[in-house]
Amino acid sequence: MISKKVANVSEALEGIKDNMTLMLGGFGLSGIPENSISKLVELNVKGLTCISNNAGVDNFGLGLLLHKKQIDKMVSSYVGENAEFERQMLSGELEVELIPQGTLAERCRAAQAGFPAIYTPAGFGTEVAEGKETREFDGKMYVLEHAFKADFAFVKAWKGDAAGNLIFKGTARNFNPVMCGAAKITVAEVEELVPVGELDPNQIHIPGIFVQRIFEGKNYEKRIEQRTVRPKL
Amino acid sequence: MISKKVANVSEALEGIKDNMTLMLGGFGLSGIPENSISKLVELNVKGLTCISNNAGVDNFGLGLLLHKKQIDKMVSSYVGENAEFERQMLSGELEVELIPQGTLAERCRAAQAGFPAIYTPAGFGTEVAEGKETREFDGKMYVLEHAFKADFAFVKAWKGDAAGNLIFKGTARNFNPVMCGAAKITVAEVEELVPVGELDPNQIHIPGIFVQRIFEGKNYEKRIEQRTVRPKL
Amino acid sequence: MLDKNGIAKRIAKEVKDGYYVNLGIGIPTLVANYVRDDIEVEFQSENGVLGMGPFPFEGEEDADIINAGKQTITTLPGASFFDSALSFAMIRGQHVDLTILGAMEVAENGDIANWKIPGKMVKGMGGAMDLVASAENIVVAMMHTNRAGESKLLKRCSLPLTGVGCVKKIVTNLAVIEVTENGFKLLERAPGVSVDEIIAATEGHLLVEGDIPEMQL
Amino acid sequence: MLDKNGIAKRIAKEVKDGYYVNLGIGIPTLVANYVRDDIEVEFQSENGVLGMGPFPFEGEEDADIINAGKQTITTLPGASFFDSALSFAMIRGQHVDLTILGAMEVAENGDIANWKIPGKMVKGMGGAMDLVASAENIVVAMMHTNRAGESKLLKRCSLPLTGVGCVKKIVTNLAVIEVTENGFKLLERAPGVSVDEIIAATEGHLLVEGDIPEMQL
Repeated sequence: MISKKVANVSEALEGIKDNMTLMLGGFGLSGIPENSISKLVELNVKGLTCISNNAGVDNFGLGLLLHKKQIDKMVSSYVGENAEFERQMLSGELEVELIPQGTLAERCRAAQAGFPAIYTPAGFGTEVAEGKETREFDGKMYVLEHAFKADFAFVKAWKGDAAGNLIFKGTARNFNPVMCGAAKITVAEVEELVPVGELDPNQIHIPGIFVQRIFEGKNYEKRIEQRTVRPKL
Repeated sequence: MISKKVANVSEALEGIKDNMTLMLGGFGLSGIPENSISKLVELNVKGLTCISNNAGVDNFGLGLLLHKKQIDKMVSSYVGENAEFERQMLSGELEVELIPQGTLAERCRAAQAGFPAIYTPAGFGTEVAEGKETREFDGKMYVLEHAFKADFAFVKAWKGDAAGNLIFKGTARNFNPVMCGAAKITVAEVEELVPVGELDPNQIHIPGIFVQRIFEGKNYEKRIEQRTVRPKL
Repeated sequence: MLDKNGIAKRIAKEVKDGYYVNLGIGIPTLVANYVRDDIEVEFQSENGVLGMGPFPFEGEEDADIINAGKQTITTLPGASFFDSALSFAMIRGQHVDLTILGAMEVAENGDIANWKIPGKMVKGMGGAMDLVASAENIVVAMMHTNRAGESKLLKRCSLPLTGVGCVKKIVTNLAVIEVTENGFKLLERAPGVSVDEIIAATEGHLLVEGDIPEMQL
Repeated sequence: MLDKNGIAKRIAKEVKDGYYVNLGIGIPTLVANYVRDDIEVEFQSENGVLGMGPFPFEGEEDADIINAGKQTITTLPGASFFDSALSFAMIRGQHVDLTILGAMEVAENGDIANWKIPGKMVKGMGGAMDLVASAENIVVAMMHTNRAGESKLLKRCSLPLTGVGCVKKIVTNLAVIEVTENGFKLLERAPGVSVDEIIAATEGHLLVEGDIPEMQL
């Protein structure tokens, strides 16, 4: 068994530098790599390009990096719910590339799986397709979208082991699996690091080969953006 | 919950006709849809095109269909271990399209996921790429391969429920998941059909949306091609 | 004239037995409340869940189980979780039968705009561009006019598009409208709304053929 | 001169600590038996398993747990199973560090042929075309000559290719050879084999620079 275990978040982020391109898992605030984000804030790396479906909220998630102006460019599909983000974008301080959510997922997967580019129907005929190759297959139009190139991918899983195997929970899974192995170095933080051999080989969502560093995270807040409930009967 | 449960293999194969294109899961004899294959033999449909990584052995798996000359064309990656196959192929009775194993998997996935085609490096510079579009990305050459179009996909899973959710076991998983939803109708046979709600939603390999018909199979032989063992100490 | 719940109620009639349905944020989310009890339907949310149930009971909400609107949800027996790639495989691969989403503008050729107001509001398209580019059956749920009273059913969209020629049906507070080769076609009037009111509120060309029935809710 | 196990033993020295390794059918399979005990290595098989262990004990074989050669196997702690798409994502995405496979022919430009003899034998390429098109580190394990005594290290392959310009190193019963820009380069001699014997058995151009050491096994 090849061990990917590192002692802590500091070791996990070794080699992070200004102007790097990062992938960050999560949908809204669900399944985001909280420990890695906190460390990025602390390290105060600047000029980052962040590929992430959302940009956090004003005081949590990627919003913390935006607040400190560590991000030069965001590649996302949805960036509502974030006033500081909107201000930086409309003022031109922050470059923003908005792309369809399914395209975001597949550009990650292409990087993970060694595909240079994919053809997707999403965005054809819209400004998303401007300047991009389009092509007809069987009477339907598609846009050519390229694999991402990133330096680090930060993902968050529910359980993991030293071999780097990961299991995600519920909808906190989202973009995390497709980002594993999609960057030069994939850092996985997990809620629980279990002994090797405890995870059922049949039920592993991401095999350790896609992960370079793994550690057990601390103090997860797991904030809820829209708490919707029914009254108890 | 939308039920996909059918009474038996006869109901599962309703609508099968001569000259159809079928996808069949399995690697070697591991994870093959044994019940569906037996029924195809019984129905004696002819002129089939079969997309399957292998072609079975002489007296089991797809070998049974070959023996009765029900197959006109095979699309596979590896067809050794089958004398009757070799005879039909070399005599020209059987048309054979051999493609790389990863290409086979991705052409299935493309059909499942709504991609018209993919660019893969596999086969560039070989006869597999003859007559196909090739293209350079970042200094490396790729071959354009198209999504499969199939009428039926026959897959075999370990456990499933009436909602069509599937869980596979060990390396019997192989091509089965990528064939689900890759044909007009996906038929899943399972070793055990469990009550809806018993499978952990977090551990389902293929959600029921990709499956049209499901039934519990009978009398699985699960033959081993190469029994390799160590003597017990 | 309908309120938002009325629109959702009418759209619920588009949901048939055996459908997998993707509901967008806003009015579409309300549709789930009005689907008939005697049919089987499963709701997909593009963040990675199939088989969504109602909101959780107070105190039982789980940060790891949300829908695409980031609302806490529950799942029903037979549900499954999956990653974003498989989720959009369901959408792009046309395994989802019906997509219901909101819009800022719809044009008489079926174009839709719902993700951006240049220089003013840019939330992003989320999964909407994948949904409208792939789905065979798209119903738009929206108010007939915007807050300024201007029609949202136009000859051509003025805002950046989300998708081209994709909308099949529109349900508003005033009417049910089909998008045909010849433009908008009025199918039903909301209770108490006249054909003339609908024509007046519709900038795009509106085909009115024969007697237009009132919606049955 | 080496036997098949000797070739496997020499190739095992190419396997470094922390490597994920894909072993082809035949001689490559034997490599696992000779990897040093003090390094950590994981074996991937393209039919969908990472972390393969030894063959099962008699009576414990499982039809659902096999390798790409269809042999019954076991798994080690930390192993995982996955589908064919994810398996080839590992291969195509260059997550596998070392690929060891057999060949019928290798050319001095790194071309390899190992899947077809026209009109005679057509087993298919299996995963080999994906492996050789993607892997950065490919070692070929084979006998230096075929059964007819003809060289398998050629100026140009005569059989249909599996991949172009991809082989980096060849270990045969006679020698270890590197594929360079200038053709084959002799690195090591098998025990008891002379440089002249290797030259005689090699049809392609063979660079011989300085003293050629004997393999250390």
